Amino acid sequence: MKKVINNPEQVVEETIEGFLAAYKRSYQKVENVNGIVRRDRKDKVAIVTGGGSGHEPLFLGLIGEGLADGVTLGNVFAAPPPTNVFEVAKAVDAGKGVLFIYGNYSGDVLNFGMAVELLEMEGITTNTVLVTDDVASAPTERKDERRGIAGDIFVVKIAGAAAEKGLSLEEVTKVTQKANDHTFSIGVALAPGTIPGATELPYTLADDELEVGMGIHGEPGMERTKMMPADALTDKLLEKLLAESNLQSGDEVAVLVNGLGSTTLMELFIVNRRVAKVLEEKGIQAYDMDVNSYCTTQEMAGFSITLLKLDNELKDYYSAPAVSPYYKKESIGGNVYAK
Amino acid sequence: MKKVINNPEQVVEETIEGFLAAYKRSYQKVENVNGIVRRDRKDKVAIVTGGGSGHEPLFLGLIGEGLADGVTLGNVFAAPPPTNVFEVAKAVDAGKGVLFIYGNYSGDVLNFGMAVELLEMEGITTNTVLVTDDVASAPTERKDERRGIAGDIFVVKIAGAAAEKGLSLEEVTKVTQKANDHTFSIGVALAPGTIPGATELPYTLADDELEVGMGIHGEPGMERTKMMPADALTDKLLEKLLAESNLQSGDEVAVLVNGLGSTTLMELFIVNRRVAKVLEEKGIQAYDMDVNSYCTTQEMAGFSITLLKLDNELKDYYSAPAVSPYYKKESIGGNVYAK
Amino acid sequence: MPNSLQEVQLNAVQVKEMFLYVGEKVRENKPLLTKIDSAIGDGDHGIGMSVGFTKAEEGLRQKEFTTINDVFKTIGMSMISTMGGASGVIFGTFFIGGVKGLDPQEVLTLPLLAQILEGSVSSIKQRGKAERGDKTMIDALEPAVEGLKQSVIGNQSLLEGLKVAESLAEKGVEQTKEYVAKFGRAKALGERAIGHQDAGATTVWIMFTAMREWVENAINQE
Amino acid sequence: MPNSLQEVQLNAVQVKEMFLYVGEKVRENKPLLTKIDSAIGDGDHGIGMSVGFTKAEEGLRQKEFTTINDVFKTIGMSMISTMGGASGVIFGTFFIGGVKGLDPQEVLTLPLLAQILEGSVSSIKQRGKAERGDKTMIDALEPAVEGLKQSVIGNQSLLEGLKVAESLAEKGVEQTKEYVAKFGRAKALGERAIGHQDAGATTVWIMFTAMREWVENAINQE
Ligand SMILES: Nc1ncnc2c1ncn2[C@@H]1O[C@H](COP(=O)(O)OP(=O)(O)O)[C@@H](O)[C@H]1O
Ligand SMILES: Nc1ncnc2c1ncn2[C@@H]1O[C@H](COP(=O)(O)OP(=O)(O)O)[C@@H](O)[C@H]1O
Ligand SMILES: [Mg+2]
Ligand SMILES: [Mg+2]
Ligand SMILES: [Mg+2]
Ligand SMILES: [Mg+2]
Repeated sequence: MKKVINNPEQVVEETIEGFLAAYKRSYQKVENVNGIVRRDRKDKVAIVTGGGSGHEPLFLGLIGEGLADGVTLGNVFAAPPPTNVFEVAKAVDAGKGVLFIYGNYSGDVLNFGMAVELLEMEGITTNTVLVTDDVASAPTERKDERRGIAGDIFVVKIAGAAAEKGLSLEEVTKVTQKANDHTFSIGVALAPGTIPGATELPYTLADDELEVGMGIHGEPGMERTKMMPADALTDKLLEKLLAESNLQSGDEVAVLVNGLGSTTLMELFIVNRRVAKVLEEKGIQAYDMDVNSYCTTQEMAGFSITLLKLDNELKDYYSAPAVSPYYKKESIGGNVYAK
Repeated sequence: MKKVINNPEQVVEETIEGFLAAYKRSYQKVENVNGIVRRDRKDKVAIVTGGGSGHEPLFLGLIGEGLADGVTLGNVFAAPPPTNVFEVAKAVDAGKGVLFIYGNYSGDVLNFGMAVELLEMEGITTNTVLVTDDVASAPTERKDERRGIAGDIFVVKIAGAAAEKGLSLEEVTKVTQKANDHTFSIGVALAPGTIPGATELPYTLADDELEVGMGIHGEPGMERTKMMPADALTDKLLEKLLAESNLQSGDEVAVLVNGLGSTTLMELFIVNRRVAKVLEEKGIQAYDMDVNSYCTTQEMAGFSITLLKLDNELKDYYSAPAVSPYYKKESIGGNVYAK
Repeated sequence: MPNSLQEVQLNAVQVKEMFLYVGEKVRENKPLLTKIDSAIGDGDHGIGMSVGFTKAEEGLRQKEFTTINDVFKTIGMSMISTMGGASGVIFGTFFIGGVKGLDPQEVLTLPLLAQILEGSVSSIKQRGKAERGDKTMIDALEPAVEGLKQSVIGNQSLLEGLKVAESLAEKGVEQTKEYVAKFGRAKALGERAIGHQDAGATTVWIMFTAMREWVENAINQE
Repeated sequence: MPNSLQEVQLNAVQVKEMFLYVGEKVRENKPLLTKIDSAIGDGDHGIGMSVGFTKAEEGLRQKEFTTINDVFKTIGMSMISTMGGASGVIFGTFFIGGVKGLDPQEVLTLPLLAQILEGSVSSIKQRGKAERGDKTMIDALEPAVEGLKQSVIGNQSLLEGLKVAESLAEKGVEQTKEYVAKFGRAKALGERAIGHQDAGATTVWIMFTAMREWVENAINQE
């Protein structure tokens, strides 16, 4: 429970100050609330993402060219209050409307929902796409009740590219919704993360246990099992994802192997190696593979795998440049980090 | 000690496979050894870095445009054998010589040293710059005996830019040596990391303890003290760094706040916030601040601060573009993430 | 305070004092709420409620109050604008939902409290879509408010009404243990949530307990 | 094996068997070596030595050996080309340093062993720059080799020579506890390294113990 902090109640404010100390040339704070926006905003549909803090670099790492224009940050694991959301949306609206993209959690739905009412009163048009990629959180029949986890990254990436291209709010919303519908994730936890200031572990996992389907706030998952080798674990997760996403030989996907906090990049590469192998065996083309810790749960140990099923439209937007300090894609052409 | 691996003895091979599965368009393996090189090598001095694995994204995250041309990877925390080093250097040499950059550890000096002898026999010219940024590892009088830690990143960055500019091996070596002489780091550990396959913690730190100056392989540091707030801890580290680097009001620095593994980006931002404040108070200009986990020690909790004292020459090279999947700088112009 | 228990009514300043005490009690229970929310949620409910009541306290201490409406609104707006999370909106609405459109009131009686909180229940349900049995704070709040209403009909005192509400809230908390969750983070748990009580419902119970204690103490200090 | 202990000498196949046994013993001690290296180093010495001896075993099992030189060279090259770390070069040089330039030898006697390992010591010192008292494997190896040389002068058997070497290596390990480190990861520790023994020196001692055991067993099995 040791953390490098000053005061648990100030972590979000100080995080924003530290972020802006490094990147102030490109970003600025929204006055009075925990929100950050791009400085060079364009005459286009504005993309706003956000949610509880504690998942860094999500969400503040997702603002930038070809990504979101603003983020609204709540306290650790708590949705931002409506006033935050409201102020950020107001700051980035260029008169073309605002698209909200956030994970499907009660708290977020309630707070963003209230903000939407406030924005309507100001005459600002908004749309919302809820990210629902976590296949462990509800069965297929209730797909729209699923939680949003690392899939946020893909969905915001696509939305940012579509908005950058000058599409209308309706059009951006449509392709963003499609991106979400094509995004499937599942996570696994080996050890818990803790909220700053907490003095007890939120749960425990024995030395030989892992939990499949654990949520990114430590919400219990589908199944607790014995530890297994990386390949077997990857196979288990992929089996579920492939069934849910109905990917067929010949299909193309973008892959994200995402670390949850303390799992090393070495481990993520070992997982990615297996993902590549399994996809290849199934004849599924990995258009791009990204291996990083974008959506974390404090120092939780574990990882998630996300598959974005691509069609031509999604592939175009996926391949568009995106630039932020913690997420970058330069225009790519298939399974690469290309220049 | 739970890790997502298959076999402790295969982690490095599988890490490389997983890395190349994601980035094979830009990188390729060196046959028979644990080494990776850029595909688009240029007619210039070749930069080779490397060392023990287990610090990911260091070193494999440092190959790319404006960075290293090849990396040679040893087992976890073990210098690569001479044959590895030899093969990688041979693969990237364009006839203009090879500059080796690695942390000053007995094992690395011995193995790279043996490789240099082998390369001489092949008629390949080499030079070496040892990274010695860790101010906690030896007193000022024995500065050249210091260990290399996160400062590797700055030193390789400068070397890569100088080589990219077409300088001779002697010239690249000279500016790289200067970069090292201008780089000062210090780390702090809150909890240990473990080598894959280890069944016991290498050391323990009590719930209210931290160790100042801990090395990136868990080598004991200068001082074990009680936990303290982030600001006080940052002040303590900075005090040592500022004394060692002899920075004066009006000087410019590049800053790296580097996470050691499980310390969250949130915590690193909180530290960076304080670094910015202290530098500002002292009249020292933060030309750029980078907040990331580039040089890790498995899941160790803690962080390091690195200062690179800039002069005009170093600033030019620092500002040159650098592109790899885990380290990117686009040409910058002062304290920014700029486009 | 009037001498007759039957006639207990609170002015705005007293209502403010009462809710300062409620906030104190909720903050004291932060570890308990954290523990409950950790079992089937994300463990931040105690922190969130603490932040909310701390901000409410700041708001309450900054102003002189003459109407009950203002006290409720100050608390509710503080919560909504600072807490975030599900409980920011839900508990903010607890305070705001019942005074919306209500004429300015200078004294809080049992009937007025029952009326205000009835409005709160319906606002929360409208916003959050949860019904009884969905394993939310509604499971404690709705029965408690029904208890208040019954006490009004039975012509009971504020203190007696609060006692009834407190015990029905407690019962409601107990019942949440039997439910699977239809809202919030516990939803994904399905059957695995059974056996665990709901965090927000627990807060509701703590709040009614604290209100009852404050009124009781106030009467005893007469 | 000859009957007279004084005359014990090993052919290449026996030397290979002996070092297979040494490798086994070093691997058995992996946890101990890990622990020692963790205290003042980075904890990988046991892993490194295991990897080295495993590769050496692969190399040894792949070939028929007729010369002692080849056995030593195979082990040393396996270590240098696979282990990495300080000990890859240092222990690789242990095996290679003494046979470099040596005429092909078909039997290992005590004088030959003393001669080879004397070459190893000087190669290691040349490469690693460490001297006695710097808290490295030199602190066990150099006295052990001096012991072998003394035994040669005293006209003792291979087994007796190894016993002397083993006990001097052990003493050397003990002495490393008193030193601050001049090389390797423990160097930065300064005075804090005192009280801890050196990992590489411990390995040297284990190796001499294993060599002595193997020769002893071989003689007993006669
Ligand atoms: N839709 C809803 N309607 C009523 N109450 C709700 C609803 N969603 C959540 N709650 C209440 O909020 C509590 C959780 O609050 P909190 O932990 O602060 O929020 P979060 O779930 O965002 O972490 C739950 O225990 C439940 O009582
Ligand atoms: N320069 C040197 N000369 C002789 N032996 C050395 C030298 N440097 C290190 N050693 C030996 O190597 C041992 C450490 O080996 P190992 O843990 O495998 O290497 P590393 O320090 O690279 O982790 C030390 O205990 C010491 O005995
Ligand atoms: Mg929450
Ligand atoms: Mg090592
Ligand atoms: Mg919660
Ligand atoms: Mg070691």
